[in-house]
Amino acid sequence: MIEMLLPGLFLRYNYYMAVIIMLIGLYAMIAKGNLIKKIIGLNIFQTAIFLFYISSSDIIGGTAPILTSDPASVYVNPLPHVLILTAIVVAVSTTAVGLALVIRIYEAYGTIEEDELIAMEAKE
Amino acid sequence: MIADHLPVLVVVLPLVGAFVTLLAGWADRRLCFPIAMATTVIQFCISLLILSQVMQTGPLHYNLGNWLPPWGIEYVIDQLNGFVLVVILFLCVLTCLYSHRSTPSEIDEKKIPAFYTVLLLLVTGVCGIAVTGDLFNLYVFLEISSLAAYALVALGREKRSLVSSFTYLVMGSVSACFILLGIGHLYIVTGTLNMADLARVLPPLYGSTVIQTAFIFFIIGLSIKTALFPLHLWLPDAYRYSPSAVTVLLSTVVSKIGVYALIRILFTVFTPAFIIFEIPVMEVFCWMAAAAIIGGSVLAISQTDLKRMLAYSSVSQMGYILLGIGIADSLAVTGGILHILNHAVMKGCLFMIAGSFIYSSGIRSIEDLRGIARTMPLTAAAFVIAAASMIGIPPTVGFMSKWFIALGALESGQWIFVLVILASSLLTAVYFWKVIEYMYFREPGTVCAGTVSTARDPPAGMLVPTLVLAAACILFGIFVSIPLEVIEPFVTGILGGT
Amino acid sequence: MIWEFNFALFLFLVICAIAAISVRNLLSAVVILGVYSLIMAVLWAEMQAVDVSFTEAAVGAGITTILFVAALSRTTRGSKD
Amino acid sequence: MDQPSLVPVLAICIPAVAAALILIFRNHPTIREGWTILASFATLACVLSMLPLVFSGTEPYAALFPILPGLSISFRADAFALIFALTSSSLWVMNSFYSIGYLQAHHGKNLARYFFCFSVAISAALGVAFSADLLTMFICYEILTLSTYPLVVHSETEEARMAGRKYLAYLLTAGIFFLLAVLITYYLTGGTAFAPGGILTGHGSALLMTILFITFLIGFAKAAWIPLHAWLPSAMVAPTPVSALLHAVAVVKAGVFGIARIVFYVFGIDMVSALGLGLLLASIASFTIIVASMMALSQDNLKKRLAYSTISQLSYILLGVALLTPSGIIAALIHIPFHAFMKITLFFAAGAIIVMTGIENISEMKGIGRRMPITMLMFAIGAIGVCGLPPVCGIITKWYLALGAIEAGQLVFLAVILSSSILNVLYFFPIISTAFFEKPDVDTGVHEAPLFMLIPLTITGICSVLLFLFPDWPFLTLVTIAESVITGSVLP
Amino acid sequence: MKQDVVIRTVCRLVVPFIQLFALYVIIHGASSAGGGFQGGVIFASAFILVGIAFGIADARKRISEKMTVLFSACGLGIYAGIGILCIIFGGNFLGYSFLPLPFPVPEIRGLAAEAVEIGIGITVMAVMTSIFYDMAVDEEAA
Repeated sequence: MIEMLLPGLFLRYNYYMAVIIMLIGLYAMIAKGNLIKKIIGLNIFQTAIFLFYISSSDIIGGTAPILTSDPASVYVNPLPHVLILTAIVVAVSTTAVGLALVIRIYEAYGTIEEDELIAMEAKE
Repeated sequence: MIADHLPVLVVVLPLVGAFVTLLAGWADRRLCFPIAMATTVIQFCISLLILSQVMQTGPLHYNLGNWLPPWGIEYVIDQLNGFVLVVILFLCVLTCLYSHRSTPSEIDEKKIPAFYTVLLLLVTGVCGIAVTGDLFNLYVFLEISSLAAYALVALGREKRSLVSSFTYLVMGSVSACFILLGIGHLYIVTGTLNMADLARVLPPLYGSTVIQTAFIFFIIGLSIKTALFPLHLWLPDAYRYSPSAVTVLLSTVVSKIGVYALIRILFTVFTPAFIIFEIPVMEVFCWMAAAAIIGGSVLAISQTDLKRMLAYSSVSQMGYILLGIGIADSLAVTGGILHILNHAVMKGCLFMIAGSFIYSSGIRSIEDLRGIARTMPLTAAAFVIAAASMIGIPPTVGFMSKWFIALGALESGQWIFVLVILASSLLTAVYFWKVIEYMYFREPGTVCAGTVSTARDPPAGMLVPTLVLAAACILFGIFVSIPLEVIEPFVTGILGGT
Repeated sequence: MIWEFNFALFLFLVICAIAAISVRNLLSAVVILGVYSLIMAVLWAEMQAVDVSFTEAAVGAGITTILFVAALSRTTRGSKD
Repeated sequence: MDQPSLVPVLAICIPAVAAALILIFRNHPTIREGWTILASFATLACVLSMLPLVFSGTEPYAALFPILPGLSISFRADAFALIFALTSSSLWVMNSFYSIGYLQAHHGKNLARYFFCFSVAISAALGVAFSADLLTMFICYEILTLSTYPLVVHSETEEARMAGRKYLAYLLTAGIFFLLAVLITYYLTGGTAFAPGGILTGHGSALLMTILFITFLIGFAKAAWIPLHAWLPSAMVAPTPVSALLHAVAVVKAGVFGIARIVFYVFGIDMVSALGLGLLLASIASFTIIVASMMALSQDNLKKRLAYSTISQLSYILLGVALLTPSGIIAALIHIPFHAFMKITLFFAAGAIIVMTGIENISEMKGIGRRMPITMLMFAIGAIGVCGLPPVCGIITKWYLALGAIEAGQLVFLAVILSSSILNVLYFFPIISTAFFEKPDVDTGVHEAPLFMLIPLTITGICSVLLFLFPDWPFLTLVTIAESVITGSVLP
Repeated sequence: MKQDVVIRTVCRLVVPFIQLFALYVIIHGASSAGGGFQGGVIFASAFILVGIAFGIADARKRISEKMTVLFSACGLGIYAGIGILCIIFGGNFLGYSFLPLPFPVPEIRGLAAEAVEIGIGITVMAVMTSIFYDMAVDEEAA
């Protein structure tokens, strides 16, 4: 049974890894009370999705999709790479906006812990 | 010559406008508003041209960089996005006008250039979502508009706006991640990102679990974006604490574009054949929408803050749109799409009014509005019209979309949703009537008597957009055939004859 | 590619991810996140995605980390969880 | 026979335009009230101008614009509609004068809002009358509800607000049922236009039709049938002209008018009788007649007693409709204007008493007939009419109603009519005897109400008598035409 | 950190090389690994490095906040300008092959793509730097 599953498992294990990391990131976003931790979780979540994409385009034995003189070389699918480049831009922008917000929240409230923020808001 | 390039101009123009605004703000802050205003007005004209072209010649296709699809990015405009584009740009123009007078009291003077820049970036994002025919491009524009929206929410002077913006950011990013995952799944299976291409390639693959997973990811992601009932938690705070003009934008433009994306993905990418017959997701979807309608209304009744009440009412009204889509009957879908226009008009008007109250009197709480109709008669009258429309009293726009959705529900034999729609009209009446009673039939309270008696209708810059929207509430209710002319070809196209 | 090597990288990746979200000192967490990004970049280079890997190294491990550190310098380093 | 004509639309627009003008001149009392008077006369003239056409058998018809296939905003001035429209517009003239007099003495604030809403309400009432399809009727019906709400809470006291909430809660909920019924009708038939003989025949099972009928009945809660009547007595906190509007001119009449429209023009007499729905409606009506009369007996507040009397009288109309016989139909339709004239006289008199003496309770009205002889004389005329005694028009209704009951072979309803007449006498005659024959505690001399109030109430009182003497013009003629149209579709 | 001689010296040495490398990455974006975005980020990291090692004030001397705004607008102008030029010469937006240059079509495509990459690079550099400024500087101090 296990022997039958193994090849498939190894062929696709990077997908499973991506899912595991995604879940770790999602967990941090939901369960962690520290705002910086939430953003770290967001980063992990996003990179895991990128990993997922890159894995999908990976062909065993392919070369990087850079122009070479050899027309016979097998390229890996370059489109996901272009997409991920864009997605990385988006991710870093999100992180930057998030961090800027965290800084201003800290200036306004003096804390970046979610529970303390809720307590302070309830008091007002 | 230019006429062929309108689809791309409508996206590039605000992007250029945003940076011109930024530069102009550097020279003189007063230049920002005219530039932003001019940009949105031109865009609105462009969108009208596009719509008329679409109505005459059928869907427009535009290939960026002359690359043919599916390799290049394609912009496709059919009746649906033509319609949505016109609606959101109409609201953008009015909001921009409104913001000229409303923002200086709510945003630091120094941040005005930033405000208009980000506003135009937001417009870029939503227009991009509206015109693109490429899934990944849709994701990118979705993120551009979301990032702009986070920044706009955070511009509020109250410090709680920061926290609500952060919550919005986290929720929005999670939803974007889900959408990205959904796109990834589709791409892995089909190798294409072009929507029309996907619709062609997908049918044989409908049984595949990967496709179904992708679909679920899309549904979750877009449900968060559109704040479908149990996932709406970010919405009330974001609406409550952002500056008035931003609230108007969020409630009309941003939420509507989310719904548009949902419709596009449900009906163009996955086609009705999948969503109705392959997996029974629409049934679940309808129940969630029904829960949103009732839940949103009940929560709205219990609010004491006007903007927050309107925010919960938005949750409820988005339920209407999604219910119309979820029933997937041609009449109901027509009603749902019509409600995009209607809700944008009504809710835009209401949030502008809420902003006017804050501007003229600083009053946010419903109870403090006692007797304000005497000193702000025009604003209060506009409120009554928009509220009547929300309740669905004819001959306002709100009535027409409810009529269609209910008729669609009847036609597909789902009586229970007819009752939900009608019952929620009553709940809506309860919370709006509370406000109207306070405004018209009570003496000013002791606490706010002074502010109420010195309040005046806001300056023309804020009053005119409000009144235009209030008038639109009635005009579109009477001349409902105008938007229907646009919507019906689309619905017929995707669902067969009406 | 050598799958054992890949697998080891993946394990590292998971460990880094877990560490980044569980360390209480935020500065450490951020640095671990940088390491995580670098490992990710290596993995992608291994998967023939050179340009993405390059970007991740510059952006994920570089700029993002700097932004985090800058943010930390203006807030606080401690975290309750 | 239809004749394209914009006159019905014009009749609806005049009050609406007047409303706008009132709003513009809100700070100039004389001009503002001038518009009201002017508009009321213009509207009356407009409605009257359609009479000759209708007498000759043509029906002015205006289809404004289609919304969807089968759905349009359209108006038709048939004989049936004119009965209601003529009642409303003629009484509006009286009510305008009376309002000016009354509000100068009482509740003298927010007058612009008052006259504005009043005009809108009249416009909506005319809309209900002239509407040629269900959707138009629904729209006007809802506008009527909303525009009368500010009138009910006019005094802005907590009691008034409570009454207003109750008013809205009942009527908006009912409106929802109405909408549901309209939706179902449209869904079943693909259209909503009224047609004599009904449009629903052959479009659904007996059960569905019964449910639909009941939904419509609930939808017309404005008809105030028990148990959906509670809003009416509590709305009595409103100023008296508003009560007159609610009871006589527009609101409750819109309810019964609507039910009559539905029975005759949507379901059709054939279907209603085949399904036994007439019996259902007749039972509800009878129950309401008797119970409301008994409730009226126990009220000491004059306006409340009048309110219960209205509830009872409205069900006369419903009973006439439910009998489904020619005489029953005549009774029902003729009672719409007759009751309006009598009841408005009663309310005007009650209002005059409140303005001049501040007395609202019957037990305090000893000898008031000596102090306000004309007012109380008119009150007596109204009361006699409602009881169904000559020489006031009320007896004509009772006569036809009794005939109708005999035609239908339902003698039990004859008994209901007779016993209700006795109850009417029981609750009205004590008022008259108290007013005229008991000695007042303090005699303060004769103080009639100001002319602005006295003249309208005298006119309506005299009209009530005149309608008995000369019932043919215009109402009985109109009713006969309407009846022949309705029954003509059944018995060609 | 400002007192650390080693860091300051290394920075002074490294910054020109980073910038050169960034330019290389930008220019070679179309035909090899890299591109406007990566290059822009690397270029920005040079300024950020200066900011960290010598203090923000020093970095500001090299590129002020207003300059970042100007640069980002210019970069965008290049991008949008080339796109619109293509429209003017009869192509679609960014349809490079329609540009009337005296070269064969693939070369034109390459050149125009380079220009666009440079535009993107400038914008990214400017935006990244300004984000860093915003985050690392107290508003009161600025």
